[in-house]
Amino acid sequence: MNQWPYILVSYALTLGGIAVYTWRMLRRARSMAATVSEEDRPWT
Amino acid sequence: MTSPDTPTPSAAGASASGGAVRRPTGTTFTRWLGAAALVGMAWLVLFGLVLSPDDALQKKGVRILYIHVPSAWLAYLAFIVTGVSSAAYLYKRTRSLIWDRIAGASAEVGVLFMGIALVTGSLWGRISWGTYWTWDSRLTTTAFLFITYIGYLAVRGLGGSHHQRARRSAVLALLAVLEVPLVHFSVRWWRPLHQQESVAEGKLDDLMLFSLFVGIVSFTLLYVWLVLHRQRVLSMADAVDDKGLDGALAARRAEQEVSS
Amino acid sequence: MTLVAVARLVAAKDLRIEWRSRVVLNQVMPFAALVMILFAFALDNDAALTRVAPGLVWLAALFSMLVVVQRSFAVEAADGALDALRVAGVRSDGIFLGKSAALALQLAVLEAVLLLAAVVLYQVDIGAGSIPLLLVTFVAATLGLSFVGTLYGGLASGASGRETLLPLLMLPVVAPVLIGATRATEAALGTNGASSSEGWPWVGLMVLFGVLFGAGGTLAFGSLVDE
Amino acid sequence: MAGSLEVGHPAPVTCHLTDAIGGTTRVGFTEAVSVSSVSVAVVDLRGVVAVQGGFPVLAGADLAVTRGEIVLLRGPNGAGKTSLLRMCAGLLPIERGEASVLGHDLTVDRTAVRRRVGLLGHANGLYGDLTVADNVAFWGATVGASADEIAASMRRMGLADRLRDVKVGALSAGQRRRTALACLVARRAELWLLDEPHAGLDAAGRDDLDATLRDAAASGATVLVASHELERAGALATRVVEVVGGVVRAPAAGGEVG
Repeated sequence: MNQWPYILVSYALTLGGIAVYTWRMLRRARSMAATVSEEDRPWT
Repeated sequence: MTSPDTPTPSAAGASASGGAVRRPTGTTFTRWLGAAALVGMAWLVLFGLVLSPDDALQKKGVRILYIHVPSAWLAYLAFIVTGVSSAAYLYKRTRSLIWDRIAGASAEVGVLFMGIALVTGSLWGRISWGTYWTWDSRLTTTAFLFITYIGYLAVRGLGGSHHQRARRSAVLALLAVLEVPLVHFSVRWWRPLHQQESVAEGKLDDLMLFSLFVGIVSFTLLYVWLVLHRQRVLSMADAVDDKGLDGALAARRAEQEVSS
Repeated sequence: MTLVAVARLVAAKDLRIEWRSRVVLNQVMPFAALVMILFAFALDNDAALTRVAPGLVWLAALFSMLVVVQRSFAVEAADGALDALRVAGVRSDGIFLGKSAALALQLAVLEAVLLLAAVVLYQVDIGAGSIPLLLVTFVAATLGLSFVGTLYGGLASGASGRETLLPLLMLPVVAPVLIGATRATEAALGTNGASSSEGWPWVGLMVLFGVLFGAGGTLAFGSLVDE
Repeated sequence: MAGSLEVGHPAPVTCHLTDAIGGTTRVGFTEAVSVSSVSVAVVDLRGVVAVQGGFPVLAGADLAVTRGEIVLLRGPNGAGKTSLLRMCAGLLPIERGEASVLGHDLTVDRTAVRRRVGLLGHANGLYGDLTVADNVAFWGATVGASADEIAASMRRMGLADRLRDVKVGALSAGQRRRTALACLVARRAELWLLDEPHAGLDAAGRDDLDATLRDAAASGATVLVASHELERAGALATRVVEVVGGVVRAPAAGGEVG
């Protein structure tokens, strides 16, 4: 059995899943930060 | 997720005029954290896909373990964090919405990593055992945990005031803590003879163990990075709700001018 | 009012509703029997049916319970009775225990019918020796199921119109009961050569489950519903 | 009038209402409810904001009601009358402002006040599969009402004979309303919150209702009524306020009734 496809799919799904989640979160962060005032972002 | 009501321009504050905010949820700390996580992940991918030698027992399957083990570990860590911060919210002295947001952020990240762990785990199983799934107690518990926290996230989205949401989901998270050991032990009794898929079983050399260690560390850093950002996004979403309330209140009070 | 008095009042009310409407009797019970018949179509093998009968009984019990739980909270939601209960200051732990008790009774009747259906349809033999374990198993499992059903049924109905959440929230939690009850029933009936001594640890697990969720539900129900 | 007073409010009810506001132990309850001052308003709202589904149903409501008043809330649809009543019953979480009802601070605990108020909302809170008698008995029992009191409440709303064993689901809207009112009477509340109580009732039912409310107020209860039946409810009320845009205000000139 050629094992490489399984391995590549594993890595693709892992990295892809994390990337998609992160990207969507940062996009929401950006759009939301534009509507929220400075004092509602105490970490800045 | 539906987008919240568009807040009034007055609520938007100073940053709105400049358009996009350069670092919406980032700080210097998270920047370093993210960089460290990225370096670790890069090493992990490089080692896992290219450098790693095949394992004597698991052959190439060991390559999946470099990402499977850290994600599974992370998912469990995330749910522990959810449970602890839920308890912290319910405990009167430490009651704060920040615990609720951390619990929510952590559960969301946990579901992501648990999904990854399940998929990579079954792919690994296909290589090593020749089957995608076995009714092993660890696997089964993980699957139940996955579904339970999907339900938890659904309940978080039910609406209500911030504190209503927080209390409801915190109680639910604690009930999940009650559920997990029961599911685990019942499955274990049910199928006592299962294959131990322990990492220690294979003969990993030092570099392989080191890489696994790097994986766990960098995934943990990534987790902290994700939860910090997610929690800040949730905090902004709550703030938008509150600010939206100011605008809505003004509009609501204006109704009387129209009617009289 | 004391906790027990409230629980008794609520349980009596729920049972009276069933007595007057006969919904569980006339609708859920035929449904449960139908599920047992459909299992036979799906498996299409007499020997296999006898072998998996305990599991099918409990699976059918779970499905029927979903319907009963939904009904149990639909009567509260239909005309704002849940709000009225809140305004009446009826303590939520009492509501939880009362509704659980009423649910347990209805469930017990349902399960008895399902077991009877297994005897008739699946050629299951119940010897006299198997009755003690069988009885204890059914009591323990029914209590656990009722607590969990009431707890999550309340959560799902408290959030208006999200009844669809109930199976997603409830079924993963009751998995230990499904496993335990099935194994214990197999042990009691001697299915696949199981001996009845194998059943008692499972009963212990279910009792533990019932105690934990009974206590947890009593504490948590108010937070999940009362908002 | 006098006759119906005796029927609808047997002696224990009157005495319990008086006692509760006075700050002594409530009849029929184990715990003592203490009210700090006799002169304390039954309802005292200051700038109350309440949100439902993201919408501010109450946008800074102020209202002070003293014991024995019958206050009519009027105003257009969606003005916040229903929300105001539900808030007073401890059903709506309070986002901002201060709210004290029967001496309970609702911003701290919304549950303690509940057993002392009676709410008749848009929904009747009845079990359609139970008979009229079952329903009144159940809701009476939740506050520990005796069989006599329960029977009296049913007589009061004209449900004692023909309808008592009919399932609520088979009743007309008006009859259901009567049943809900009977349950409310059996609840022996200190603060009555009624949302469109006249809706669906026939003339006799309205008269029964009005008499019941007057008796309740006379025996020390406080009544808040939201209604569009301005003439009837206005004649009943000792005061009229207007709810508009989620706030409460004195009625516009010429709007004074009664």
